[in-house]
Amino acid sequence: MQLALFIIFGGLALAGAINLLVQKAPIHSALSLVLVMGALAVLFLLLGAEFIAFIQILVYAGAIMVLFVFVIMLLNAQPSEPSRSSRIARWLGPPVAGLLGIILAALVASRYHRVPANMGQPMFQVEAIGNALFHQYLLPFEVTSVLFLVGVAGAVMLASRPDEAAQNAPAGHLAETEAISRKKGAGA
Amino acid sequence: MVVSLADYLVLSALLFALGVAGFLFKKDLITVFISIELMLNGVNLTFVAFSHYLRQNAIDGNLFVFFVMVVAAAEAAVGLAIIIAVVRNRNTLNIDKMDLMKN
Amino acid sequence: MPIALHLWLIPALCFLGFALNILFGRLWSKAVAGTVGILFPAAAFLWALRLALAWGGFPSPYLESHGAWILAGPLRIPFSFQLDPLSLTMALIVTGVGLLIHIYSLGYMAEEGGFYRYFALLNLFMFFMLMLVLAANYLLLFVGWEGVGFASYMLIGFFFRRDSAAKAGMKAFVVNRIGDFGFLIGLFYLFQLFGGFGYARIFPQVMRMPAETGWHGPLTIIALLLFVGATGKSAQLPLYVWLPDAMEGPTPVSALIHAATMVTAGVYMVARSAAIFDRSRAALAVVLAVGALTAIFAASIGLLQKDIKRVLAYSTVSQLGYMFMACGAAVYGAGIFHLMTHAFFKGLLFLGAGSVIHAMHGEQDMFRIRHLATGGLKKYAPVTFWTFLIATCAISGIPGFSGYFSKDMILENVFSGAAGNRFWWAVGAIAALMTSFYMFRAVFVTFFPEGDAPPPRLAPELEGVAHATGQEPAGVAAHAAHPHESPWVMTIPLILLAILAAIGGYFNLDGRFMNFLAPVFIPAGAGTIATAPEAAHAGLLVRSIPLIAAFGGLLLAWWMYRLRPRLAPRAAQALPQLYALIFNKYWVDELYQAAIVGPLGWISRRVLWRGVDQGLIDGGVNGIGHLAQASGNLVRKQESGLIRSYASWIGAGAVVVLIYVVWLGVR
Amino acid sequence: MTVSTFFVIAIVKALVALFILTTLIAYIQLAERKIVARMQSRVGPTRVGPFGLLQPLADAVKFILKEDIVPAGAEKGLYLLAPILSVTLALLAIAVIPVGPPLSLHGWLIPLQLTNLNVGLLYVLGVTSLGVYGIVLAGWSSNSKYSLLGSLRAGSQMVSYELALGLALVGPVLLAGTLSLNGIVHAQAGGHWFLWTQWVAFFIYLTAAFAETNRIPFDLPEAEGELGAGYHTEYSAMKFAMFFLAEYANMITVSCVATLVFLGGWSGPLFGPPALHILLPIFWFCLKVAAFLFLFIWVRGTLPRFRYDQLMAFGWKVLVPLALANVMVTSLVAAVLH
Repeated sequence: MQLALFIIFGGLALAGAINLLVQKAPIHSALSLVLVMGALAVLFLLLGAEFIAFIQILVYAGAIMVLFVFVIMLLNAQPSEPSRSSRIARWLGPPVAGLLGIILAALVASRYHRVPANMGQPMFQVEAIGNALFHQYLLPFEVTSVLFLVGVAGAVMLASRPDEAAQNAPAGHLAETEAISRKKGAGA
Repeated sequence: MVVSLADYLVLSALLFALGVAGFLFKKDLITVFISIELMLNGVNLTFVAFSHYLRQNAIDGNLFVFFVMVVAAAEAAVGLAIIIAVVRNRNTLNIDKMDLMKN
Repeated sequence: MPIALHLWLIPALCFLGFALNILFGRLWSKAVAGTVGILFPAAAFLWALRLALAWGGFPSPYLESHGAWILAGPLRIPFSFQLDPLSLTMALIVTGVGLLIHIYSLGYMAEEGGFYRYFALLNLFMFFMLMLVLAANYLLLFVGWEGVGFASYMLIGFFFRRDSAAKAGMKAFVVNRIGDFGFLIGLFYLFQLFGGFGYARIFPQVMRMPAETGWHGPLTIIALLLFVGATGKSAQLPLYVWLPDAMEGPTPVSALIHAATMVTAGVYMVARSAAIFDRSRAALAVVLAVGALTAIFAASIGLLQKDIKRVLAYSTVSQLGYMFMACGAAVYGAGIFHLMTHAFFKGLLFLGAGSVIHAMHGEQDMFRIRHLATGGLKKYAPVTFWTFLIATCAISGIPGFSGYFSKDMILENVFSGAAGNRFWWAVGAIAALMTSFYMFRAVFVTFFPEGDAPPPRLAPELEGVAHATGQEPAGVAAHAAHPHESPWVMTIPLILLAILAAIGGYFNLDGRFMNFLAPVFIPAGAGTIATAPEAAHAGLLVRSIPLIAAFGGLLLAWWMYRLRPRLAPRAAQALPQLYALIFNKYWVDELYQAAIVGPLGWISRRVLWRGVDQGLIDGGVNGIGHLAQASGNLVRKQESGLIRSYASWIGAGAVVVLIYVVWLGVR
Repeated sequence: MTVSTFFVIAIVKALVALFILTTLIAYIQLAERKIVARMQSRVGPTRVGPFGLLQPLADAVKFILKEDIVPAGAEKGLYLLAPILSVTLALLAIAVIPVGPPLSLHGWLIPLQLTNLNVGLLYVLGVTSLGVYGIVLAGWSSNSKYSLLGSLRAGSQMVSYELALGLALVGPVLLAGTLSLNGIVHAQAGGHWFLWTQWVAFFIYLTAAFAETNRIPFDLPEAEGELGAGYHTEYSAMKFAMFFLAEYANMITVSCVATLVFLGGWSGPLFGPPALHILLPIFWFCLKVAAFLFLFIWVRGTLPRFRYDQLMAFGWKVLVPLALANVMVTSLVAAVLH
């Protein structure tokens, strides 16, 4: 049963990842990644990490990737046009990616294939995670929250136009007009 | 038949490698960014797997995933804002055309 | 549980005044800034007074320490303060005289800009000086020591727009650094010997050491190094040159530097280190000789100065020489006593001079003052005149005034004390005669009517000599013809100081002051060189010599500048070389310039700047830059500007690292 | 329990739930039409069947038989995917909702929910948060301005209010000490509904829930006056019906969650014979959910629509800070009480 689920969802994750690579349009890549994340969430469940599994859905798939999709929509990102490309990436890329995958996989497979399966019942985690977060990992937690705050402020600063503050228009309006103008541009 | 730790690790290694490949081959700024997220996801899987198999359900690995997610969220916010700014200024998403520092 | 005296309050209050004024003074009116500037030193003075009144109610020396200032391994230096008769005396002098000078400044600086800055710096000056005298270890003392150097630099250069003032400030700082260098090495040596800086740690160890006779003993070396510092700070030969130039600061600052703070630091430090000096006959001999030589040397320069403040400056140098003579004769108490009386009368003299300058709208040349103030300045400024006269009497050693008692005691001890020396006694006596002469000369020239004296300019052939020194009167107002008495904020401190200068000597009635100070010095010198102060038994002749010197100088001055006014220029004409030599202060400044500053400048310019800096260092740095540029040009091709290329390189690097890890064999 | 029986029971339960749910949705829709009609002094549908009770059936037939239009220039795959995604996710969320205490039948303990999850509440939040994909993709793939704008609005609205929604639930979770929906209901046993202590959170939750389901007064994404039908302007026939289904399924989900978290779930007075003891909790639960659903309809019949910037400002400047304050106060009180 476990193996079957692992094969199904592991395969799904891999397929999603490959699809991500193959697809031309960014929106398809993004949706492929959502698929990967969903599959990974199931794998997390298999590994007894309920909390992380649903946080994965909630935060990763439900928030971060929504943001990606949103930006893709906003910028009306089309498959990128052919351009002067990197020769180095063309020659160096395949061996690098391939070797990285092969070596890493071989490495972990050879080192960890003897680790016994964990038969312990997964314990109820939310409380344990909360305890660890606010005791053992309090400092990292606070630091990441500061990082997050800075990130949000930075994002607002970067994304807002210089003249936007002067106009003091609701942000949504501009986003809409922008999206419309891009659609027009794409159509023309 | 049970699933062993090595299976999960191989899977995550492959996901990571695919992320690297996406990073190297995709010309689209957003897709490159998506590839980074894929790499992070691959790593997250190793965290959870290690935590499950090696530490007998310890939650430390899960916490690392939690932190990775926070960082990823912040990174996505800033990164996407940068992408928007870039597109406004240069009107392209093609990563190969972002070479203003050259020449 | 010993009662808490809160010694830290005294410097802290002054610092608070400084901080408030420097932070907010810009926003305040002069009245507020001045009030704040006076309030805090006044509070410090009251606290010191309270401690003095409570004397006997606590153990002496009283020690308190606050926290750890420096913590490094086993070394632990706290903010420790000490109260004993010596530091109490000093604290009272510093706060008391300092306070009067503060009040005086209210009137004197009323029309100057940077009012709040002035008071802030004045408070800072007091703060550092109080740190210096109240410190219970050498390192904290050194903080105050450097601090007064800094504060004096800022104050001397107070009129920083005037080039000469800025230069004088720098000169004071630099000359002080030379002395500080010796002092610092002495401190290192102390630390090496005794493993700490605290008085309570050093002195008991010193007292167990035998007295040294030669030149090589560690205590001798330490004492001499400390004395180098003292010569810098207290303007002794050969480092006295900064003090006369320090006149560039506002006159009350000069008063503060000369009377209460700064220059007395050296004397205080030598007295504080009495235990060390007492065990080195050689060091004491050096101190005595330097003191005596400085006394006569500066006094002789003072004979011919025309600027009233310069006269006073050289007299300070000379009087400091006396104090060191006392220390050199191992009667530190007498030195401190003279320090105290000197604080009174020298503070008074400077404030009086300031009052004169104020009255004459900035004129400092005594002869021109006499010329401008027709009918004699004493008519216009009676209070200034009388207080100035009292101070002159005190400094000259006229019996009954404070200076007489202290100077007399010093000379007596130099003559007959165990560490005394008759030759230096004679030198000191001659210096006393000179002191009396030039001080009364100053009084007669400044305050009395011109009479049939020649016009202010000296004989024409000496004109050039006078100019060579660059001695230009500072900012003479053309309308200086209306001399006037100073406002009451200036005269009241004068009167108070005059009272102190007159009766200050009676503090030591029946040796009371000496006995008060004795606990500091007697144990330090027990069984060594020092003798009790009253051990000096001199003959009648010896005792009368200072008297004769004082009155002799008075009469001589009267004769030369009142009775026979044409005598002085004629004497100058008779011995032009000698006159020029003395008038130009023995060309010491020029000597230093030629012997030290010039070559140093040449070496700095030619060797260090052009050679080492431009050639070696710049060449090296630029060479590295060119190298980097050249190599950058080589690898520039690799920087394609394509993000994916960079990413590929990073990935390739990761693969290489991974292969290396596998090759190592991960365990 | 063997694997095969497990599967059988799971599939049976899922099918039952699906059937009940779709029927329920159809009749909620009818109820809405009736109630709104009454509010507007009309009678509503009456022709099909007695009192128009068969109207939903007729509607379903109509939807199935209508022509299925795919606009030119649409992204076909995504255009198809969007409604399926919407309705699937909306129905998925029901999986962890318990409608009553576990039922004992022939010695087997059958929980009245598809699966009991330790982090049930998190599951509901996670799945509903994915619902935004359906809307966004629909708007994007239709290749129409109205759709795009509608989906942009819907997307930002849902992302914004999801935050307030989640934060509002933190208070009750803090008090209950568990994320399991059963556990939360148990924590409210004896009439200690979290509504009494967490009324601020309740208000926030309710408001955010209206926004999450895109119901009036937050139905900006489909504001007919300016955007046509919003993100599903270009959809017709069965695809349109799926969006419809999804919206009402979401309404039911949020009503169920509100009932479970704030109104004590299935708790209520028990009386009568043992059979009634089994049925009464389910009845109470359905009653409370129905009350919420009525509230949704009632509000639709009464309140006007917000303006877009008002909506965003209200979410970010009122609800989120309020929810944060509520979390802080609750945790403080909880810490003091412990």
